[in-house]
Amino acid sequence: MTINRATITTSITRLTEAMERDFDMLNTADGALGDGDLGITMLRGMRAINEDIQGLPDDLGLALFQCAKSFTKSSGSSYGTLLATGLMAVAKTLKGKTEIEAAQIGNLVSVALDQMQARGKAQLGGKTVLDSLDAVAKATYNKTDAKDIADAAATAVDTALKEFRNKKATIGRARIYAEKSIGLDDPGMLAMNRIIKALADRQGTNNNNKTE
Amino acid sequence: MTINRATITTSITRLTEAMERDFDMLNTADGALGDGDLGITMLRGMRAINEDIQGLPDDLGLALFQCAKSFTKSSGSSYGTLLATGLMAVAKTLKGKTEIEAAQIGNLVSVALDQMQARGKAQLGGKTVLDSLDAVAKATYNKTDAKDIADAAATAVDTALKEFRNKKATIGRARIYAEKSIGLDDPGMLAMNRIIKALADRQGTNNNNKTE
Amino acid sequence: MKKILNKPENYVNEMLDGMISAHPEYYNLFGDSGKVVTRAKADKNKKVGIVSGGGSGHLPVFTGYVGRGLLDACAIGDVFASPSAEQMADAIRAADQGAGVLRLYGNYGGDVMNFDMAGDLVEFEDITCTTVLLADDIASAPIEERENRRGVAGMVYAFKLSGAAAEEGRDLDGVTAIAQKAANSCRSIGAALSSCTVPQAGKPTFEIADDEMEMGMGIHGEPGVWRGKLKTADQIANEMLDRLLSDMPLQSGDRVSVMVNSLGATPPEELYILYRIVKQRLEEAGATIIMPLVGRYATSMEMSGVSFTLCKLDDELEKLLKAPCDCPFWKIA
Amino acid sequence: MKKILNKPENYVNEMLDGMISAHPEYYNLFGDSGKVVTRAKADKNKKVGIVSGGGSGHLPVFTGYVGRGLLDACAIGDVFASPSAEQMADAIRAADQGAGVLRLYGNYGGDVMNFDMAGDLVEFEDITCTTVLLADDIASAPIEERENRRGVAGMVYAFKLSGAAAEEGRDLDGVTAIAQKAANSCRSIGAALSSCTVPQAGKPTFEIADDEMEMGMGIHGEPGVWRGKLKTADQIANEMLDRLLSDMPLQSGDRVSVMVNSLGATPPEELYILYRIVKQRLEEAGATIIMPLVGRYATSMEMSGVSFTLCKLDDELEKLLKAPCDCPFWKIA
Ligand SMILES: Nc1ncnc2c1ncn2[C@@H]1O[C@H](COP(=O)(O)OP(=O)(O)O)[C@@H](O)[C@H]1O
Ligand SMILES: Nc1ncnc2c1ncn2[C@@H]1O[C@H](COP(=O)(O)OP(=O)(O)O)[C@@H](O)[C@H]1O
Ligand SMILES: [Mg+2]
Ligand SMILES: [Mg+2]
Ligand SMILES: [Mg+2]
Ligand SMILES: [Mg+2]
Repeated sequence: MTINRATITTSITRLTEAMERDFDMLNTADGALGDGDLGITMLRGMRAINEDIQGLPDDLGLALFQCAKSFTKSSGSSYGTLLATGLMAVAKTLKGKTEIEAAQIGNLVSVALDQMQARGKAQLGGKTVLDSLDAVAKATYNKTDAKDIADAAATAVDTALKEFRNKKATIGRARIYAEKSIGLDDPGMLAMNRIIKALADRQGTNNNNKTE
Repeated sequence: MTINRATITTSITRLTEAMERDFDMLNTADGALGDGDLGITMLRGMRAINEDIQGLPDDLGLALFQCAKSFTKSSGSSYGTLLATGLMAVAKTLKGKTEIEAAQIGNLVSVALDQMQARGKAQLGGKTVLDSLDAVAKATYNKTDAKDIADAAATAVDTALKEFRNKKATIGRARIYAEKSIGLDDPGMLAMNRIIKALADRQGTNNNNKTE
Repeated sequence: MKKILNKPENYVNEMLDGMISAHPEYYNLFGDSGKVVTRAKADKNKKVGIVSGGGSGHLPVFTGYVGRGLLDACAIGDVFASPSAEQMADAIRAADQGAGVLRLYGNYGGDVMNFDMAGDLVEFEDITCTTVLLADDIASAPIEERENRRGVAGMVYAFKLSGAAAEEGRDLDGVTAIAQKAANSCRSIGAALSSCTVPQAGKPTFEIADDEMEMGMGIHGEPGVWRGKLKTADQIANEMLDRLLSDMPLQSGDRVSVMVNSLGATPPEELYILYRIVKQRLEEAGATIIMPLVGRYATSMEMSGVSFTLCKLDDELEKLLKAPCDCPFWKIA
Repeated sequence: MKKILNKPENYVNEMLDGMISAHPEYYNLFGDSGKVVTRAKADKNKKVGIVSGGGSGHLPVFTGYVGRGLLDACAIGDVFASPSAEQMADAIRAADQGAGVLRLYGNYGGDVMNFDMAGDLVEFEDITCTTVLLADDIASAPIEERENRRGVAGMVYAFKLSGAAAEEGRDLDGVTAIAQKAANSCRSIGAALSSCTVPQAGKPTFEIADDEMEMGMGIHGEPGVWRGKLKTADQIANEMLDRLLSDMPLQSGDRVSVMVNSLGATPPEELYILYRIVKQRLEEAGATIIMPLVGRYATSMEMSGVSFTLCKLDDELEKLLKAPCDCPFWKIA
């Protein structure tokens, strides 16, 4: 399977639907460990991307750059800026290409992760969105089949959530909750769980902190 | 009976004792219709007068002027300033005299009252200290015997209190309590009741707003 | 509302002590009451002196406004209590440079009696005094009884305008006339959202529910014209302007300065939200706004709420308003 | 704590609207976000630009300090939320006069990411940027992890000192070096008595009992070092100074400026009561106090509490601190 402009527009639609659906859940999760705006950030960002979807270029690099810009304009929330950073990093790699192989996905996730890590100055293992992406990168590394990749990514974000749930938050606003964060999902990891599930077109559960 | 320096020092002592005794009662009465400092004002004023009692001149005018000054220094409360005003007015009349007849008292009260009225720009009948003094002035007018004067003055301040109790306050801080002031004694009238009783050496009751 | 303090009875003296040691280039104590503030550098140039005074708890009013182009001296009492006549007499003595002294202060019974008495005291010392009372709070009495109104934030305009006139070298009558013109040109109204606590009382001056406000309340918690549910910023601003403009109608071409003043706790963010409507309404009335003042100019410690003051200007007042002044709370270069 | 507002989502835009229309001679909006403020009269004289930014709700921080001898432009977000990278990029564009732009702001994760991202965005436009982060809140991390500390009121000194350096015509490296020296020289600590309410949250950020205070609390309600019974003014001042002086010891002969800052509701009366002890302690340490700042310089809307900031000065910084500046909230002639 190859990825082109059409793949991206379909993904945008699925992501927007997922965020409309998970809006409250993400705000609530962020409210418990932060300022409660993560649903707002994601929904505003996806809506902004959607507004420009007609004019999305065929050049995958330019297309993703446009998506990143929508996030940097729509809010100053950490998560939006981190996503924009990742998207821009991928966009740079893809500039000039109108289609790529699914097999490249693992590598692109790593590219995004590196830049996001540089931007946020956070370590892996800190219970953030970075840990979700790291799990995805590792699970999809060397995989070539689109379906295998989708399955592996969807499983990876679930496993990461479960694995980090009982750790202490160390980054961002959640850090100040320290002990209280144990047993609660990091909102950014939860959001990435829903993003990956939507991209992979695998069902995301609606229950925060329940067995999955 | 004549009034001289000794009469004044005895009066000061009696007045100070009365104010030590009525301190709380006057604060409470002023607290209900004002800022609750009338006991403080009177006690501070009397203590300040007492401090200088040794150096009190024989000249009655100068003596009362010194008492007035103690009040103007010790606080800026309306009552202290009004009393000082009254004292200064009397002091001016008595300047150069070392003794006077009791028969002059009614007249001196009127002199004080006039100046206090000018200072406070209030009408008679407004439920203030002026009404107590007005009652005293009227009751002592033309009386010559010291005992008669003391009896008349002591009765007059009681009658005035009773007569005005159920009227509305119209002057000073109490004015803003309007309806609430009905049934409550004006703190300044209450204080003048105690002052006159102490000067007349007639027992003052300790009960605010009770039958007397 | 909680307060940072030591012994309540030392509140005023400690406050003045801190204020003077933070701004020694501006303020000085005078006399032995410990509560009379003068300019640090009184240029003894025979200018008319201007004194004010009243209870503490209203910074920058009163003492804060001692400075060039403003006041010469101030006497303050305990929180919300008049200073004594002797303190006021000291303030007058400090302000006198031989050209007479204007007593300029708010219309409160105790302050009036004491400033009058202070005048009697200094008369013996051959100091000529005049008096102008601020009575700008339209909520405190109807227009027919203007002279009974309380003085609130309009005072600040009167300080500024007469202060500039005195600095210009006008004589006592001239400075007094400007102060009186300023007093006549000002109208104020306040709205309170929460009380403040007088240190020596130890508890809030009044109670008010969490969803309530009081329109027209005085700066010491004197009752206003209504108490009810908290309204929106735009509703509050519109009602306050309705009341001000019906008390002092403006005509097309009028020039007016306006003060949007916090009573203490209300932050500048909220003042600016209110200012939008103030500007709109005054411009709708055809008036030109001159030098709007948005900030904390006359407060009641940590009371939450606002007041609006309109000050109608003519050529003379506009010039005086824009003249330089210099104190830690207000600088015009 | 009650607030005067309209729709919470319009709070920031209405506030800016009012602020700019009250002070059109100082402020202007730039770009189409509606939340980037620039100087009204940007003298395009090739001076280094200085931008700051962060969440709203801290007036005069950030936008209030746009003015001569201070900032050139500011991007603000919703209350206590970072502006977007695009807004910050706009602020940088507005501030650029061809000599480069210093990004000078508080060390908060979201702000750092966005200002970095903004730098990436303007890099394409050939604007050179440098960064200095304020991390002056000693309660937010131990001295060994200084770089993790939050930025609070010390920011105001950094604005002033680097602003004066830019106005003097220093180049980007020179201005950046001054800002970094200022940041290194500042130590702050706060103590909160009551919360504030973020308009869109609609309820106080935290609960605190009527007889409690929290030492070391951050300006958004970040937890401090202890919560307990409200102490006296002198105790509070002494503890805050103990902490500051053990983080940055002073020696005899040192020069230091000190800010005694209200977090919003706390009135100047209380600041002056605290200042007595501040002065006494600094002088006991042998230090000379230069231009103490007592007032509301960096706030959290109607939060009640105070912060102290020490800023150690050398000849160069002292000269820059005393240099002229001009904005509606701070004027030095
Ligand atoms: N410095 C960082 N590095 C990596 N991830 C971060 C960082 N800061 C925040 N995050 C992620 O972002 C999530 C919070 O996003 P968001 O709600 O947008 O933050 P805020 O509202 O504080 O700006 C966190 O749960 C975490 O996963
Ligand atoms: N203008 C006035 N004229 C006459 N009496 C007055 C006047 N104002 C106050 N009083 C009297 O003074 C009393 C209050 O005195 P005080 O407690 O000293 O006032 P405050 O504390 O408000 O200065 C009142 O009860 C009233 O009798
Ligand atoms: Mg958030
Ligand atoms: Mg946020
Ligand atoms: Mg009283
Ligand atoms: Mg009193």
